[in-house]
Amino acid sequence: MLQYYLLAAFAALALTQFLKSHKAMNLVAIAHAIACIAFAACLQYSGAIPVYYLENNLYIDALSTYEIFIAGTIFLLAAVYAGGHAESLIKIGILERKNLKGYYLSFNALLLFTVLAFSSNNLALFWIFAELTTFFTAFLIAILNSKKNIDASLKYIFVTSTAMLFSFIGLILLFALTEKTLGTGTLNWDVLLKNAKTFPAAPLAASFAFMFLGYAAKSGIAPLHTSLPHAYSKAPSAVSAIISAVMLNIGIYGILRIYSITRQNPGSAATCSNLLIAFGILSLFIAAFSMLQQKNLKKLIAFSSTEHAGLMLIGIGIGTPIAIYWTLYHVLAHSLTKALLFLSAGILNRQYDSNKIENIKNALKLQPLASAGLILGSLAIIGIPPAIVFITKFSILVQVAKFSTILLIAVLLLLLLAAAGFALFITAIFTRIDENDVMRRYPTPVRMKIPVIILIILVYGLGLFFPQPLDGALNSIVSGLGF
Amino acid sequence: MIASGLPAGGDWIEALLVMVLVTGAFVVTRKDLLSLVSAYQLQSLLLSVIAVSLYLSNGSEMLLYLAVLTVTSKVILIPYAIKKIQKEIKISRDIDFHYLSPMESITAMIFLILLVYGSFTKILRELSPGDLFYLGAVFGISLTLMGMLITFSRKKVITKVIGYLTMENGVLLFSLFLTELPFMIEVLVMIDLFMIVLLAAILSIGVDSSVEEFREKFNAIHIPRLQKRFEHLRKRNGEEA
Amino acid sequence: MNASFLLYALLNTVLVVLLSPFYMGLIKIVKARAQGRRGPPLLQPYYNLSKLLKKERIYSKNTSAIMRATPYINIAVMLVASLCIPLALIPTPTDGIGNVILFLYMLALAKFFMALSGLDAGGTFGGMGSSREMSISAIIEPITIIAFAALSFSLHTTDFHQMFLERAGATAFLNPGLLLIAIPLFIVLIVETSRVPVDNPETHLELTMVHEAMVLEYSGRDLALMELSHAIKQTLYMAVLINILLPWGLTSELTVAGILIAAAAFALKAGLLSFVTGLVESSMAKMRFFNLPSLFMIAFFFSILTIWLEVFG
Amino acid sequence: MLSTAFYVGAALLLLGTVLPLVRIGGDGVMRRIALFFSMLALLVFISFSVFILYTNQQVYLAPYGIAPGLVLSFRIDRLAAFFILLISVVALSASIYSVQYIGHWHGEKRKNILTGLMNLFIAAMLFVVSSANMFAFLFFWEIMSMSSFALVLFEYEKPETRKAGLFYFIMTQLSTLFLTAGFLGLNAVTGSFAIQPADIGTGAAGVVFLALFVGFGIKAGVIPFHKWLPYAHTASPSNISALMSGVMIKVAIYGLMRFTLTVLQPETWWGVLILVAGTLSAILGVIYALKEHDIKRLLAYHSIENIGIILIGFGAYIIFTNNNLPDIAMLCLLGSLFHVLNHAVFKSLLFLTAGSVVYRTGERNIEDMGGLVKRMPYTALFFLVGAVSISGLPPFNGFVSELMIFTALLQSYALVDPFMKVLMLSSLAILALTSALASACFVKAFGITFLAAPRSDNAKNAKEVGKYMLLGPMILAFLCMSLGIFSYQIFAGAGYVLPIPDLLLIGSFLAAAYVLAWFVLKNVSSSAERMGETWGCGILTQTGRNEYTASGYSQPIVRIFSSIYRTKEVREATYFDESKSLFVQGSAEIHLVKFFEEALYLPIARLVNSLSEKVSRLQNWNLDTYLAYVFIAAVLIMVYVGWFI
Repeated sequence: MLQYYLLAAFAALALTQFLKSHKAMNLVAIAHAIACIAFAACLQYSGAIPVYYLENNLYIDALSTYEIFIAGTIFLLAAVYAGGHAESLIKIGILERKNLKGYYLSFNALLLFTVLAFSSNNLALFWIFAELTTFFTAFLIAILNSKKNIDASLKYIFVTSTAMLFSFIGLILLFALTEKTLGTGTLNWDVLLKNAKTFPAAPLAASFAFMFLGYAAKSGIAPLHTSLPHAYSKAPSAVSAIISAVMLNIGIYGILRIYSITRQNPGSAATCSNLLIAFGILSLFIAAFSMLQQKNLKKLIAFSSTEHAGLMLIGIGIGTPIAIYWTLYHVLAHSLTKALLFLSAGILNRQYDSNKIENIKNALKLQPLASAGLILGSLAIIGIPPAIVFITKFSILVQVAKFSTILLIAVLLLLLLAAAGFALFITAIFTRIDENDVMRRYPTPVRMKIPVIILIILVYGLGLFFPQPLDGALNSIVSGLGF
Repeated sequence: MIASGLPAGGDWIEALLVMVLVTGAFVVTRKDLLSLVSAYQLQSLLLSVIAVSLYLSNGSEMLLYLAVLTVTSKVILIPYAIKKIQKEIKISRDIDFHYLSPMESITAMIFLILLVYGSFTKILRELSPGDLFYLGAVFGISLTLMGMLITFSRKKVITKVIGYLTMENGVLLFSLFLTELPFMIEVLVMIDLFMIVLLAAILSIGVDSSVEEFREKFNAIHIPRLQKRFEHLRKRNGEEA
Repeated sequence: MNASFLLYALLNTVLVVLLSPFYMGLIKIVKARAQGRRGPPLLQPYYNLSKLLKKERIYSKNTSAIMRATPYINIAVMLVASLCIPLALIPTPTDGIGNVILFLYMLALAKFFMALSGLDAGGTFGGMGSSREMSISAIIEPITIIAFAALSFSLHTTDFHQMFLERAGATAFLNPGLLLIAIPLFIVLIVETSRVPVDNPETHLELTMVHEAMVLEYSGRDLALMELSHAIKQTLYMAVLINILLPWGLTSELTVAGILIAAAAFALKAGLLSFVTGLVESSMAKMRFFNLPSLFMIAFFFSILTIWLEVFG
Repeated sequence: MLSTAFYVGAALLLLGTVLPLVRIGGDGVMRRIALFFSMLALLVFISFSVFILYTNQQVYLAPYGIAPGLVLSFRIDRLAAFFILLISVVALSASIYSVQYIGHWHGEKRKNILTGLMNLFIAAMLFVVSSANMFAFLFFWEIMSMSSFALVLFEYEKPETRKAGLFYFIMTQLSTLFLTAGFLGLNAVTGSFAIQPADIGTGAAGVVFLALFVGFGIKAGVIPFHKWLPYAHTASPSNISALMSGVMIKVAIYGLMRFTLTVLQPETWWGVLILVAGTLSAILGVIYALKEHDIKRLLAYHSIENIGIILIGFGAYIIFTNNNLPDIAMLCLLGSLFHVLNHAVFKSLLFLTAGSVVYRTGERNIEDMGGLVKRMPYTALFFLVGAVSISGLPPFNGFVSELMIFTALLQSYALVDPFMKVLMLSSLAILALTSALASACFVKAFGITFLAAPRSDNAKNAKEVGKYMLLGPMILAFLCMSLGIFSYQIFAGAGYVLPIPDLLLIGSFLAAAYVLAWFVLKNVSSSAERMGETWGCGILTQTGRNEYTASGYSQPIVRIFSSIYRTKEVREATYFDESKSLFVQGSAEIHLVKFFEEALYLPIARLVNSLSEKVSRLQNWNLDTYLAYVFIAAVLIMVYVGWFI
């Protein structure tokens, strides 16, 4: 199956290289994303998973399918959105028409490598693909004509890549470990999972700690999240949505995979779990307090990503099957909600040419849909029912409560602060009325509106109606991970 | 497989390891960009020599390939690219230090090596076959941390790139002594690295200079896109002022 | 409810309406004599009432229905409240009509409307009187409640009828706890009937008057009703004090002789209490308004003391 | 059959939520249909709950699994039905009132949003009290909180509204936080979300109770968590204030009662805590109310007071129960519950009529009103009924519930523990003070607002409101009266014969005495009357400026309780010379110190702020710093590897 998808992806890359018009390139990107979704759906329904490719270096199981499906969905919506958004960026000169090709090439490449990363069995291969996604993300951030974008892009590259190097140290440790215990060195996840019990605990935990550091940077865990607020706020909104809703997942995915290995070994499970929870709390803390003072819309949303990554870490760290189940569902919930927020914020960004709190006025009148998207998205992300995040957040908290009362109280308090940060910001921008303001309405293209509407429906619809097939999928993921 | 016990010529390798650290310290303290690149070249060369020495002592061909790969990429290709970019941005010195002065960095390094030594004792005892390998692994991690020190204590992006490369050398050193990864992985990692370094270096053109320098520089380069970017920048700056 | 209760209601109401103005006059005379004056005739309050009934009423242009309705509400409330306090004949307790709280809140209802009527004309005096009256009533309220709580702690009931029954049947008349309660009850009586040192019923000086300021705008039969209500209220409070402290003569049997003796006894005891009140009033100067809380604290102290006696004794 | 009724009602309400939002820019037809639906739904709920109350049965509704392991399920028993009844009754009159009231905003969109959100709010409250498990409870609790948050922000253009909204948001989230902590703690011990008796250890129960008490306390406006209430109730539209103050805070009381009575086994110290908190809220609520001149804020403070009274009853119930005095305890509980209903009725009545006044005069400050009794006679009458009820005067409903609590507290001589007796008596004394102050406050509120001559042109030109805006309050005013007069019969009908006076009897006596007095005087006295000026020491014509002001009115009390109000003087002066002898100019101001704000809220806010500033400073735009963080993280990992593994 993978070969068909790869064919489609390369075709998309090639077509983009040769096509000239924006519309066509955009269509190709949309088609690519649809192919990705179709790929995931086929995998899920054909019952072909788990499946191996390339001498067991690639391995697609239920978790990969799930993540690919989420990535495909977000890319699809982002591609539709980009069609309108990029055009308006060109109009004001911040994006050059001749860079469009680069934009779409990176867009397609990003999706390709994301899918490959999720399909990797070999952890080193995963590392390489993850680094490639970093590369293309950085490229997409830097494509706009502004020194600040270059700055943001550089920050993203440096922080992520340096942290990822430590990750590689972890990989080497792991490899040496397997060489020692199994005879031949391997980084194949399935083998590792099977044999984790026989590994000596201390090196396993150490390798986990190092690998964690890199993936933490990828998923925006404090204190490695620092580049993300810049990256999110400077990138075109379609790209911001992708970084937050997909790149973050890559990091969390990596952590989940390696944690599942250490979890098998009774000597390392507890120490690794403590590490995850400690970083989770730290992320929540930093994010919550940063959000309170935030004056920039996209940065606020960026910190919220750190907050949720922290929550996911805590969920993973608790490590009961139910906690993992809900953390996985939270990944989906977070991706959809975050995409909604970024895409809505993108429309406001086009209207005011700014993300700053003081520049946004009369938003409800000028951009009702984006405002609705932002308000509903904010309510959703802070976990107000009936949004999907409420269910996942609540369920994770249930597990936290069973784990430790103090942790529960800390998490609740920090979530409250984060919610307060959102409330402060949202009320501030939407209550700013200036009767004398003569700003013209930005004619939002339909292509930018459609994804927002779809996302609102998804975010609230999924909160009320749990898709039953997902239950089986999530359960098989959890059991596949050995929890 | 690396044979256990002290390989032949262990002292020789130990000396090489120390020299690697010295080049690292050199990178930490020097202000002259060209000599930084040269130091990096030397460091990479030393690494490949170590790889060859290890090959000589235990005869794993992979090490030889690795040495070749290192020489082509890190001694020739990457330094060439960096030097070219350095010429373009016309700066030759990175004077400013952030957080740590060179002497402080060196001092910090001493403690860091101690820390690494202490931290890895338990783990490496279980994994590494002998004292020399243990030392090599510790030096590898230390070199990585040293590279990290460079990335945050030096202002110019181009220096940071060299810091990043030093880190990567540290990782390489670590892997040389601890185990040997599949060669395919090493190649892919190298390509990855190359792409990222190149992107960072290109982007650094946009940031590594004051506004006045920026104008001269970009007029000289005659890259229309950059020029336009500069115009944009000036407009922004004007607005902000 | 039954015929005997109706009889009680009729008797009690008639008694209270007839007797009340008398004590107003009595206190006035006692005060006058104590100050070396002759004072008005004993029946002067009755004359006043009949005079007022003949006069026309004057209403301010600002006033509303509140002003007109208040006198009737007041008198109605007083009449019903008098059912809570048997003066001479204690009925068989029915329907919780003797409830302490009911009594207090009936009076509060009257006060509420009186205070509103003070505001109704829009004059400064009325407003001031109303404001002061409500302030005083607010701070005396906990004192009253605690005094009644002390009563119910001593007598283990919250119903006046039962309390009086118990006291009437009691063998030991001088209960030390109840003696202590007499002090707060007396202070409550002084406060609720607007007497010196809290208020001065004789003056129409804006600095000192409280109750009189509220009824300043009333005239004719409205004023008559207000004064009668005031007199009834005084009698009721006196009755509480008398029947708790000196329950001689109180009867619960429905015989003509018994009732007559009881009524006479009550008239006598009330006369005595009026005499004491008059003396106290004339021996004191009016207190500054904001010094009143200290007076109330004395009452509070004695009530609490009674309760302590009950709780810890 | 009963469950069908519930479903129909719920469906109608949800339709009422969705319809106005479907055609959001529409002309208001949908809005009227939605309001009609909600009235219909509320009538269904009223009959539904009355039936359950009367027959004393339980209704279970089919659960809906919203996600694996999470179920929304409903069970309505007598307690829930009681709260459904009071929510429905108040919401019904608020809906009727809204038909006209909503008209006074500009823009169809806003009116439609207001209607939709109001219906959602009502539905959420009804679902909260019907919830059979904690998940459902929290689910609808949050919807209730957020819809009311949106409604508080309705007039978002005003800066004060924004502040009120934010304050409300944070407090309401804090409340949810404590509830979540309590629920999850309970769940962690029992493993179940069902609201059913849970036998957990004493210590755990105490902790859970504390969390829930704080959570519900915040929502109910118990001092010291009350600060949001005066802001939020003032900022929101009056029909919403009526709902929030009348019923939303009761939902919190429901939660407290439900969880302490059904789920946990209350201990005596819980009762003491509730009693003390209630006493404090009652007295401070009314004392703060006295100095308010903003009519809606004044009413809001009275809500705090009445919540206090309710809690006094409830706390006393727990204490009496644990001391084996079931009869007195039952009197307390019934008194407390009855006060919940009564307060809902008269407070919504007051808010609706106050809303009418604000609607016509455009003023919220009572100093600018006056004379409205002639201009808005019906509104004045209904407000008066509310004022008399809230002051606890017979024969209206507020009196009955206060009487029940008073009578029960007076009977604390039956307790054994001297400490408890003293506690009960203190509570009793303070309750008495509270209720006297409340009546002083409402003499002020009614007197200054409605009586005498108008104090401003707006008041002078006010007109009576339309029929819907009278019909809504009229229902409530009627309820105030009948709940009071027929209280004895109502309780007897429900199977409780209580030692309380029969107010039907008292009421008839009162009416009889009134008529008698009137009849007698009509026949024996002169009926001549004449109109004149108010006497003003020789001033011939008095204007509104001569009248006693609201500040003047409350001044004696403010002065007596000055230690509670705590004033702060601020003096500024400039001088010509350095030795400060030649005075140029200066100012002196006296402020009321907002004690809880200064001592509790602001320090926390400042702490959070300064922490947040420090944390924000970590994000300093500098790549070097960020890389240093990575470095530190790496070093930490090294330490971790060396130390913990």
